[in-house]
Amino acid sequence: MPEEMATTSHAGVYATRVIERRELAKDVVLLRLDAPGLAEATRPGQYVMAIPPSGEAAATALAIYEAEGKRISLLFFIMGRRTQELSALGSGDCLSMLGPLGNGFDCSGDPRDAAIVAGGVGIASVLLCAQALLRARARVRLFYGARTRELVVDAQRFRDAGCDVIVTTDDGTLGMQGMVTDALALAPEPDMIFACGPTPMLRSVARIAADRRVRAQLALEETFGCGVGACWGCVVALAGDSMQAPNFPGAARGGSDIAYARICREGPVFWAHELRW
Amino acid sequence: MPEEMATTSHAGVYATRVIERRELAKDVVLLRLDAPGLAEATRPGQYVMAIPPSGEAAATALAIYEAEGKRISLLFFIMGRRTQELSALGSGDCLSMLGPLGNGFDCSGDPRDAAIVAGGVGIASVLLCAQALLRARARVRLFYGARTRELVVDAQRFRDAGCDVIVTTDDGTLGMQGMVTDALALAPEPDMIFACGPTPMLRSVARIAADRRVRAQLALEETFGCGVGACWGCVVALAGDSMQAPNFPGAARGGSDIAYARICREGPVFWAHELRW
Amino acid sequence: MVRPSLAVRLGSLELAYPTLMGSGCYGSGAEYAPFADLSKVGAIVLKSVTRAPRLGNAMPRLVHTPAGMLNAIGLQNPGIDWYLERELHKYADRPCKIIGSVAGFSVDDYAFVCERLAARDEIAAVELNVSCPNVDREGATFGCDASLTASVVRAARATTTKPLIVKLSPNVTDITAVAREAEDAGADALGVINTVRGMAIDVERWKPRLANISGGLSGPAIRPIAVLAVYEVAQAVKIPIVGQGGIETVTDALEFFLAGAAAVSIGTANFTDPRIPQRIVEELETYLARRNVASLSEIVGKANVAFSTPHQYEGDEG
Amino acid sequence: MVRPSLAVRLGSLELAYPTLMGSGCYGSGAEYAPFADLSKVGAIVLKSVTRAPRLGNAMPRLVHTPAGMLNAIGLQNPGIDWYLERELHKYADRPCKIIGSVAGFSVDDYAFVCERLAARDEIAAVELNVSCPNVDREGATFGCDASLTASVVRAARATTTKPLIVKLSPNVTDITAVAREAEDAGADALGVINTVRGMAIDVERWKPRLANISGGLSGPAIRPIAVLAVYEVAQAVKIPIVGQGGIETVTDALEFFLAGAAAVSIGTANFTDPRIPQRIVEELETYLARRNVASLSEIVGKANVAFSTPHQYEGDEG
Ligand SMILES: Cc1cc2nc3c(=O)[nH]c(=O)nc-3n(C[C@H](O)[C@H](O)[C@H](O)COP(=O)(O)OP(=O)(O)OC[C@H]3O[C@@H](n4cnc5c(N)ncnc54)[C@H](O)[C@@H]3O)c2cc1C
Ligand SMILES: Cc1cc2nc3c(=O)[nH]c(=O)nc-3n(C[C@H](O)[C@H](O)[C@H](O)COP(=O)(O)OP(=O)(O)OC[C@H]3O[C@@H](n4cnc5c(N)ncnc54)[C@H](O)[C@@H]3O)c2cc1C
Ligand SMILES: Cc1cc2nc3c(=O)[nH]c(=O)nc-3n(C[C@H](O)[C@H](O)[C@H](O)COP(=O)(O)O)c2cc1C
Ligand SMILES: Cc1cc2nc3c(=O)[nH]c(=O)nc-3n(C[C@H](O)[C@H](O)[C@H](O)COP(=O)(O)O)c2cc1C
Ligand code: FES
Ligand code: FES
Repeated sequence: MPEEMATTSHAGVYATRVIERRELAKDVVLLRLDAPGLAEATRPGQYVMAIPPSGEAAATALAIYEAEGKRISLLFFIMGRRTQELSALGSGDCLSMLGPLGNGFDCSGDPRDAAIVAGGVGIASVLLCAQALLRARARVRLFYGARTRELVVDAQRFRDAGCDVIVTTDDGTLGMQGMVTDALALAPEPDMIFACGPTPMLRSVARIAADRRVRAQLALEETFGCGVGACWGCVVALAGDSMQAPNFPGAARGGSDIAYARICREGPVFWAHELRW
Repeated sequence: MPEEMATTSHAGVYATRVIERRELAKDVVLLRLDAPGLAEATRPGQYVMAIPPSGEAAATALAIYEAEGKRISLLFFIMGRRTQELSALGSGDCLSMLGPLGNGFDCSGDPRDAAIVAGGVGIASVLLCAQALLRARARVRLFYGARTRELVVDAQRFRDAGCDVIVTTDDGTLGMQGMVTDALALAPEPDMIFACGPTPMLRSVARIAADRRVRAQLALEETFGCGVGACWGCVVALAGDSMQAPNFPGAARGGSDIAYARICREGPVFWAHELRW
Repeated sequence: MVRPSLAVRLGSLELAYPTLMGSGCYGSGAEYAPFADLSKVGAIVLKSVTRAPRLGNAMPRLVHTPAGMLNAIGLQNPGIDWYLERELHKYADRPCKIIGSVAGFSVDDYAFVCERLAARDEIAAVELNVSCPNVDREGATFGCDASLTASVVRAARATTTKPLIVKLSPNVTDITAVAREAEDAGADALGVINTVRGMAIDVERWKPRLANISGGLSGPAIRPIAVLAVYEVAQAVKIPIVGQGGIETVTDALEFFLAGAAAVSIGTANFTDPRIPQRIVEELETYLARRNVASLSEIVGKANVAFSTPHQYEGDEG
Repeated sequence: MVRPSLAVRLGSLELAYPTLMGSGCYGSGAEYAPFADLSKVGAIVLKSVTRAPRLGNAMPRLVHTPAGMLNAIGLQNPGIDWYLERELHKYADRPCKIIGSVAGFSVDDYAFVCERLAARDEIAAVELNVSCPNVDREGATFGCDASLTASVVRAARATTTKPLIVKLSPNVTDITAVAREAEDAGADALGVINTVRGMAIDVERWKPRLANISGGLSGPAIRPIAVLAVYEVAQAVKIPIVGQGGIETVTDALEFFLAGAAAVSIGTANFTDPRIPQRIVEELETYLARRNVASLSEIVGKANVAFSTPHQYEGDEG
């Protein structure tokens, strides 16, 4: 990613307040929060580290789903203890968080025909990106893959915003049956790809992008520890020619033919060609 | 305690439902629960082991505060993780529990002038006892001690029921300043004492009872593990002549001049003279 | 497909379910009978018994800690004589197997108690709790020394042909060394792990929170420690392993089976909810059926395959 | 009363606050600067550095577990040369002390890195991370062997007069034996404890959840283990102890001080909330003021008094 994107100068600890909690589906929660300061500073593809109100577990990495005025929203799936705890929050409750974090998507460069690929919880990372592209008058196709029908959440939100939405499910209960990358491979070529989802999905996206010589930005999701670059728990291997690039200051540290960059600090968004698959 | 009291034949796992949650004071919560089966079987001085809804910690020992019709209530102070979690329950939520457990107070024998002594959270164990005594037309004086004014909760409930309520606080912010046992020692002699509170308080009650030759029943509170007699984590030393008593079947096991009984199984209520202080 | 089989064998001990109720956590079973279906349990391991009666430690004996608890009961028990005369016959009609647990403070103690206990029909197998101090050697814990452990196992082995389960202490530099010695000395199975030593302090009273100062840590907090111990011991020995330490759900139990345990033991989780053991066997059946596995034994140790990724690097922890 | 003093000394190292930010958990401090006031921190312990650059382990490197986490970073670092040339000067203007951490795979490695690191003014003290495998002895972990630990300490001691903190591994039968040897070999202070070995398994994919298979367990789950280690080590040595393992609140920190730690280290809790270190020092002041204690040093080790109750019995755990 361009270096200027890597600075998160507004990053800080913000005390936010829940103004609405909605269950979009079983075990899928949308929290709308009053977050002055944080909301205004947010760029597409950035995330927060949500501090557990009980103080009893590590903070949780969550994409900033929406950011408008002084408000943001978080969209998350209940996966374990920490998302369980966050799901218990209700209107009026406080939630502190570190943010906005990460470099975010580069929505400049005027893509005319953008493809956004989202798998599972990856959907939470791409709404702001879609909105920015639409504002820049790009055509935006959303390829949205999920395991099953119930896990396709808030697709309408993207349609209302002006995206063409192509849904795939592993079990065929909604949209095309198969993997979201199958749908991408079959579709007419975009001039830029933005993707967020599990690593195997991103690997496919990278392959498709390379085959078609389309530039692709990938938002990676791995288990985070600190979320701020301090623990080196969240690395990704760089392609040989990215290793010494100035935007990966820590990356060359391995001293071998592989170099790792921190997903939380140098990412979470990388150009597909920057990574070694 | 008489042996017949030691059987808890209705004990089982009950799925209850919260019908009301009230905060009686900061960090003091009253949960009213629909608990058919459990409510009807409850005797004064019994408790439940409340299963944490998250399944992530040991069950919590809580006295059955009220039992009427098919409903019970629990009154608890937020002390740590587990009571914190229980305090997050709201109307409609499910709460499973083991109960009713323990032998309970013996309210038979027609005491005419009963003194109930409650310290801190001990208050939750004595309302049903007070009600039973009042129904049997005894005079009931409640000696209620707390650290400070805010921690004197629901005293009015006892007054409304017909008790004389004597309050003490450590800091003198409400009622008499001093320990609740000081108030007991100064008051006219009752013909039976019922007490629940921290062990040092119960030790004083036992001494006062012995001095005045008044019989006293003490409900003990120590950290429980299993709450059902399986782990031997909650013992109390028996007086020499109680060691071989048939109502303490497990107690003689130590094989020394001290014998331990399980508070959860052989208690939580003991006659003061049964214990070695 | 047919219902998956959950039956397991530990030496000659056959269990319908792969779930033992941990020693010291389940009484004799009677205490939990109102709350749990004992016929859905593999076996109950009784509280450890010693040669002489033991009063146990002073109170407090328990402290709740993050995702776990510390206990220092101090092996309170009436001694083997009282136990055999007045207790054991009551356990004969349990709808599941009963395993005796023996603790001692000398090699001779173990042999003495083991012989008497094993002579009884109520007892299907004997577990050796070697997490006790050895009075003959300045209190060194038996289970913290491979050769001491071996002596205990050999002495016990000589007294009985009943299956012997040796329950290993995790408080050692290398648990596999102790495991191998226990196997060589004649153990039929290994319990992995007993509690981890720990302590908590009351910061208002400036005193340890347990009367015994230190205690044994159990519950989910120690699960990662226990899973690794099972994984490593499974590669060091051929005899079956009873995995334990913080099992609360079927997922937790599966971690142990995949690490190499033939059976699991459930202790502290009973204090959370006595329905947990039954829930685990039910969900284990569902899990195996979903994955088309006919028998639990097929998945034992299946995570013992080196992980490999494109950029695997032989590093270490830290 | 006057404001209680929180200043502590570890050998010749003087700290305004008794809180170290644990190695590998706080980067170089810059990463946390937007979220925490570094001037309210005693010292930052840098990520361990080795002689040669290390790529570290493959992903995944982290797993969240009950009340804790497992990590297997694999000591990723650019090696001491790059570190000294291109990194260290950036840390010179931190508003708190900086402690270097050294890891190695031979005694010589430690001496080599220690000498170079200690030559730099940015470094106020050196911590030795001995939880590494020794390549010369079939991978035995230095910190799991008292005499190996002593060799490392002696070699490091010979290279520098800067304060040396030796960070002990809990994965041993007797941590006090290692502690004593480290003291005799010239350590100025002891870090107690590093992470506990553990493992987690992915029950859907039948694979370890860490690429490295095993990892180090940290967080509140290990606190009782750490408190006991500090309590026991404090009675075995005279040099100050830096207590660590699962500290999240002032109460947790107080457990360590009362057990015998002169200072504490905060690692994983920063991942929960970076405001925790500052909150702890503030609440520590309040606590001491409330109890009329003029200086933190007065309460160090104050729980090292045998508990006594009317019916105390010298039993054991279990
Ligand atoms: C930059 C970034 C942004 C993110 N944004 C979002 C977002 O917007 N929305 C969202 O929902 N998520 C998002 N995530 C993912 C989210 O952070 C994780 O899902 C979260 O950490 C879950 O925490 P938890 O404690 O609830 O679950 P955990 O307990 O951490 O569990 C996580 C997963 O591990 C599995 N697991 C646990 N134990 C085992 C076991 N023994 N065997 C096998 N599997 C096991 C669980 O089933 C679950 O799938 C994001 C992640 C990153 C890195
Ligand atoms: C038979 C019986 C009946 C009971 N009935 C009631 C009732 O009706 N209502 C009620 O409110 N309670 C009752 N109790 C007490 C209740 O069970 C306990 O308060 C409960 O276990 C608290 O659980 P917790 O997890 O919330 O707190 P825990 O985490 O278990 O903490 C309990 C106490 O330990 C303290 N503590 C924790 N760590 C430390 C430390 N490091 N240093 C010093 N102190 C520390 C906490 O501050 C707190 O005071 C009863 C107990 C028994 C045995
Ligand atoms: C209160 C308590 C008492 C215990 N008593 C014994 C005992 O007498 N003998 C023994 O071998 N293990 C004893 N244990 C250890 C358990 O059997 C089990 O091995 C350990 O707690 C780890 O498993 P868990 O986390 O499932 O409890 C005891 C554990 C607890 C919590
Ligand atoms: C992600 C991570 C990385 C760590 N890296 C190191 C390290 O490089 N060197 C070291 O001595 N300790 C390392 N540690 C151990 C911590 O410094 C600390 O001693 C341990 O985690 C226990 O404290 P805590 O529970 O407060 O985290 C690491 C811990 C974590 C969680
Ligand atoms: S999560 Fe700690 S460096 Fe990325
Ligand atoms: S709490 Fe287990 S025996 Fe009483």
